[in-house]
Amino acid sequence: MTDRYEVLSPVGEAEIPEPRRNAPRLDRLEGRVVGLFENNKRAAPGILEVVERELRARVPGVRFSRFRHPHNRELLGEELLAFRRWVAEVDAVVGAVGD
Amino acid sequence: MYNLVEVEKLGKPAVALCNVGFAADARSAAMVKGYPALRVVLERVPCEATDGESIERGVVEAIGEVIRALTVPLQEEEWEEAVGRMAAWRPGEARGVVYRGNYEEVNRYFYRMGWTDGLPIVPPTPRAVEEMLRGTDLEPDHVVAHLPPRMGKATVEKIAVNAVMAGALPTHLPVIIAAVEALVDPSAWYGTYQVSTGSWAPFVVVNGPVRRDVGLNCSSGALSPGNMANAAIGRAIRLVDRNIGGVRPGIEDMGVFGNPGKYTLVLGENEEESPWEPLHVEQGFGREESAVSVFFPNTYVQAVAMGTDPESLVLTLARNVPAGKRNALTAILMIPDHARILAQAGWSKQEVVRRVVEVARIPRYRSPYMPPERAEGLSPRELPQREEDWMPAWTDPAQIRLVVTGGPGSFMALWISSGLMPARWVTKRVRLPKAWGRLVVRYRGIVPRHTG
Amino acid sequence: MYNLVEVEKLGKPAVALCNVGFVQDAVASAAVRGVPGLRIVPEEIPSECTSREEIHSGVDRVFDQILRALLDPPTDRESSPEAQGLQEEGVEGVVYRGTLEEVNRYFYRMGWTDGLPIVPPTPRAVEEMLRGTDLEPDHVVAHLPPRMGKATVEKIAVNAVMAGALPTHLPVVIAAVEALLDPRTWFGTYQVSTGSWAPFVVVNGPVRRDVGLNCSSGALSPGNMANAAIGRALSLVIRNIGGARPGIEDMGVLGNPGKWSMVAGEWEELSPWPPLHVDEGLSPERSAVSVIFVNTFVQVLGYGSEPEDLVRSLTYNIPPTKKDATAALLLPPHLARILAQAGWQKQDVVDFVWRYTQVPACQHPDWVRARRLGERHTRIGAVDPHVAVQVLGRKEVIRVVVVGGPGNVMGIVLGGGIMPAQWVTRQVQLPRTWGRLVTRYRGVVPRVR
Amino acid sequence: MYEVLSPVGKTELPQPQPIAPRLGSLEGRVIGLFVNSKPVAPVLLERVEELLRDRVGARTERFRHPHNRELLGEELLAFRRWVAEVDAVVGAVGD
Repeated sequence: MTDRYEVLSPVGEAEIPEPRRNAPRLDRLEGRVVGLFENNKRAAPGILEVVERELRARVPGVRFSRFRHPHNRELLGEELLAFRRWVAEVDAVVGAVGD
Repeated sequence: MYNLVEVEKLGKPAVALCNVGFAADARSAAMVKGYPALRVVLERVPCEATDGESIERGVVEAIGEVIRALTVPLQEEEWEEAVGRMAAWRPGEARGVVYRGNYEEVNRYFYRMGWTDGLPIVPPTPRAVEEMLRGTDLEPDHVVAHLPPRMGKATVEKIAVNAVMAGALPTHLPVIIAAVEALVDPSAWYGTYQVSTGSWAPFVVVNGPVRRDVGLNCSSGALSPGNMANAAIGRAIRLVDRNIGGVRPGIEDMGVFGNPGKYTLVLGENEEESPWEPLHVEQGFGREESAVSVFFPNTYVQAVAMGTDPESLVLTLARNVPAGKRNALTAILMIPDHARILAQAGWSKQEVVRRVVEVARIPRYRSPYMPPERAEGLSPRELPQREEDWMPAWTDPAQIRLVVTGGPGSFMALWISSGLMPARWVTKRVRLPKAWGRLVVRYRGIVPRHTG
Repeated sequence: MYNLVEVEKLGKPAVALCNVGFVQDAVASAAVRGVPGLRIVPEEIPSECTSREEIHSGVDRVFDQILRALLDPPTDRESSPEAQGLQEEGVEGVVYRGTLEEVNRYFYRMGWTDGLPIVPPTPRAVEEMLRGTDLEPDHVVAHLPPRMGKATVEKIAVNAVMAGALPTHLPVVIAAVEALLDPRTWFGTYQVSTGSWAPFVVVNGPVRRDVGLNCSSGALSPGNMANAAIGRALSLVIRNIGGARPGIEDMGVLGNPGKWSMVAGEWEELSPWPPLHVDEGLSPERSAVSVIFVNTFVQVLGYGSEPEDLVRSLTYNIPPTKKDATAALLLPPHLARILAQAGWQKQDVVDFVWRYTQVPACQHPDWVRARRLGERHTRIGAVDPHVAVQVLGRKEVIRVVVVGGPGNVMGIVLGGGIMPAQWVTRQVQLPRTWGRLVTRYRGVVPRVR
Repeated sequence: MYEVLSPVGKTELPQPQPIAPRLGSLEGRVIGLFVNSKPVAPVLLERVEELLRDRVGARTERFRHPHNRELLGEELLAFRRWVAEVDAVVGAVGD
C-alpha cells in the first residue's frame, strides 16, 4: 500500500497540576482524632464501623469523627466549606472509596 | 477520591480504603488532582456489601495497612514510582503531527495508544480536520468544555480530530459540539455516569431541521447500525469522551458488563409524523431551532404492545419497568402509529406520561431498598393485594420524556437510567455555521442508494 | 410470504394482505422466492391491533382491492417478470478502485456498510485474513436468508476485513455464522423481525485468551478490538450476504445498538462453575461460541451481597413482556463466587429465576390480550387477575454466564419467547498454524491495561 | 488507491415466474384463508370470510400456520394438500 498519512493526536490537553507530595504522616495515632469519611456507597458505613472498632482496639486513646458525603460527586461551594471545617478538626482521614 | 486529595492539600494525612478491583481507578483519580502517591489501601470486601461478616473479614485484613499508611512517611521510591506512573499517563497531548504511516499502521498505532474503540478509524490528517472544521464558525482553539476525569480541554479542533476518526462528515460537527456542551452541564451528572459501574451510555435525541439536513434516521431501526449520521455522531461523542475526557475502559470507566450503546446511541425524533410537540420545544426551544437532548441510560426494554387501544399502550409501558429501576430518568420511545392512537384519544405527550406514572406500580418488597427480612414475609408466590404494599415506579413525571421515533410495527421501548443521582434531561441548541446551506448541499448525496 | 409464493407455484391465485409498513419487505421477499408479481393488498390496521372493530373496518376499506387481486387477469409484467435487480450484486473480483475515502463512500452508497469507516477489502487483505482458517475460500459455510446468499469462507473474510477484524478472529466469526444457521436460533425470523433482535455471542475456551477477548470490565462496551470486530463482522455478514437491509428486510422498529457488536468471553479462570460450552457438552480445552437473539438488556445494582439478594435482583427485574424468553443471566466472578460458596450451582440460579419471576396475571401480556379480545375461555384468560403467574416458561433456555469486572451489578440479556428459539453452541475450528498466527497478532493490543 | 472485493454473497435466485391465472368469478368458489401466527390474523381473516360469503357468495376454508417461519416436511405436504382443495388463497402477512 502506497498510502501515507500524517495524523494529529485526538488527545485533549489537560491542565493537570504538577505532582505534589503527600502531607506529612503522623508519628503516632495514639490520642489523635481520626476522621472517617463516608461516601454514599452502600458498604461505606459498615466498613468504617469496623475500621473504628479495630483502630480503637489497637490504638489507645484514639478518637473519631465522621463526615457523611451527601452524594457521589465532588464537593463544591457550601458543602466544600463544611468539609474543610471538618478536616481542620481532625488529625488524619480514612475514606472508603471504590464501591 | 477527590475529597481525600482535598484532605492532603489541607496538610493532613489521608488514606483511601478501596476495593481491590478499583485500585487503578482510585490512583487515576488522585493523579488527575496532582497527588499520584496518595495512599490507597486495598480491601476485599464485596462491592456494595450488605453482610456484616464479609465486611468484618475484609476490613480486619486491611487494618494494619491503614495504620501504616497514616504513620509511615512517604518513601522516596514510592514517590518516584508514582511520578513515573503519572508521566506515562500523559502522552499524545502534543499539537501537530504525532504519527506517520499507512492506513493499517495508523489504525494499529492509534489502537495501541488506547485512542480508538477497537474499530477502524479514518486517519485524522490536517487536511481532513480542516475540512471537518467547515462544520462550525467557532475558532479551532475555542474551548467548548473541560471534560472529566482528566479535565481535558475539548477545543473545537480536538473535537474535530475525533469526529474525523469516527467517520463523521463536516455537517455532523455542529451536532457533536452541541452534544459535548450538553454532557458537561452539571444537571447531566456526566462525570459520575461516565465512570460508574453501571455502564451508562450517552443517549442523544436530535430535534429540529438539522435532522433532515444531515440525514439522521428518525424511523425504522433508528438505533441500529446502517445510517452514517446516527453512527458517526454517537461514535464521535464517545471518542471525545475517551480521548479528551480520558476515560479508559476498566480503569476510569468501571462499567461492570459494558454497554453496546457506547458504540453510539443517537436518534432523531420523527417530528413530521408526530402528533405532538417535539422534545426540544417541550424543553423550551423554538420549533425551528435545532437541539440535542441527552441523558445516561444503561437498560433497554423492548416490548410488544399488549393491545392497540390507548389504555393497553400505557399499560405496556407501565408494566415493563424493572423493579430495581425506581424513580429513574427514562426515555419512552414511541412509534408514530401508537402516538397517533394516543393523540386521537385526546392525550398530549404530558398526559400520556402522567398516566404511565399513575399506573406504574411495583410491589414494595421488589424494591432494592427493601431489606430482605421484609421480603421473606412476602414471598413472590403471593403477590401483595393491599394497596400499601405497592409503590409507584416513578414519583415525578418530569423524570420521563416521550420521543416519537421508529418505523412500522408494534414494539414500544424504554431506555432507563438510575434514580441514584438527581440528574435531569439536558437540552442544548445546535449552532450552525453561516455557510450551512452550501455545506449541506455538498454532503447530502452521501446516502445508501436503497434509502434514496 | 413464502407460503403464498408456494400457492402461486402450485398454479392457484394468491393475495397477500399486508400492513402498509411492510409492503417493501413483502415485495422483496416474493421476488427472492421467484414470484416478483405476487399481488399484495396494503391494509392500515395498526400492528398487533386488539380492537375487533378496528380490524374489521380495516378489512372493509380494502375488500374491493382483494376482489380485484383475485379476479383481474395478470398484466404483461406479472406474466413475464424480470428478476428485479436482485442478481446484479454478488460480483466476483475487484469491484471498485479508489482512495480510502472513495472506497468508504462507494461501499456506503451501495448499502454495504453500517455507516462507520471500513478497512478496504483488497485481495491482499482478504488473503491475509484467510490465514485464519484451513477451509477452502470457496467452501460454503451456509446459505443466509432472506436472500439465501452463499456465505463462502472468502465472502466471510471480505466482511471480516471490512469490520477491522484480525485473521485470528476469523475462526470465531465462521463458528458464529454456523451457529446462526442452526434452525434452533430462528435466525431467519429474528433478523428481519420488528423486534430489533441482535445476535448475543458468548465465547468460551482457550481461543478467548489467544485473541485477547475482553471477559472483564466493560466486555460489552467498545474498546477491545476482538469483541468489537468479531461482532461487527457478524453483523456485516448478515447485511451483505444475508441481504437484510434496514427498513426493507430488517424491519426492526426502533433498532438496537446491540447490532454493532454484542460479543463477550466468559471469564472461565475466575468462575467457580463449569463454563457454558462445557455445560453444552464440549470439553473445557475446546473453544466454542454460543448464540441467541436478544432485544432487551437490563443492568441493575445488586439488592445486597448475600446469595438470596443476588438472585432476587435478577428475578424482580425481568419485564413481564419477556415471557418464555431465551435469557442470559450475567454475573461478575466475585458475585458468582458468593453464590458458589453458599452451595449454588449455575442450574440453581436458573431454577430460582425461572420459578420466582412472577407477575400478577393482570400484568401478563397474554392475559391482557386475551381479555381485550374477549377470550376468557383461553387458559390464561380464565385466570384470576391477582394470581401470580410465571413469566419465564422455558427453563431450558436460560443460561448463567460469568463475565464482568468489579462492582455489584447484575445483567439480564433477554431474547424472544414467541418463537421456540434455543441456545446454539458451535465449536471453533482453528487452523493448523494457529500458534504462529496468534504470535503474529498478539501484540495488537492497547498499551495501557 | 485501493482495489477492493465485493462483500455481497452470491445467490442462486430462482427464475422469476408469472403469477397464476386469476378466477373469472368468485361465486361458488372455495377461497382458502391462510392464517399466520400473528395475533391480528384470525380476526382480520374472519372479516374477509364474512365479506366473501355475504358479498360474492364464495365459500372459505382455513389453514392455520403453526409458527412463523417457512413450512417444511410434513407441514408443507399438508399445506399442499390443502391448496389442492381450494381455488385461491388470501393470506395476512407482515404483522
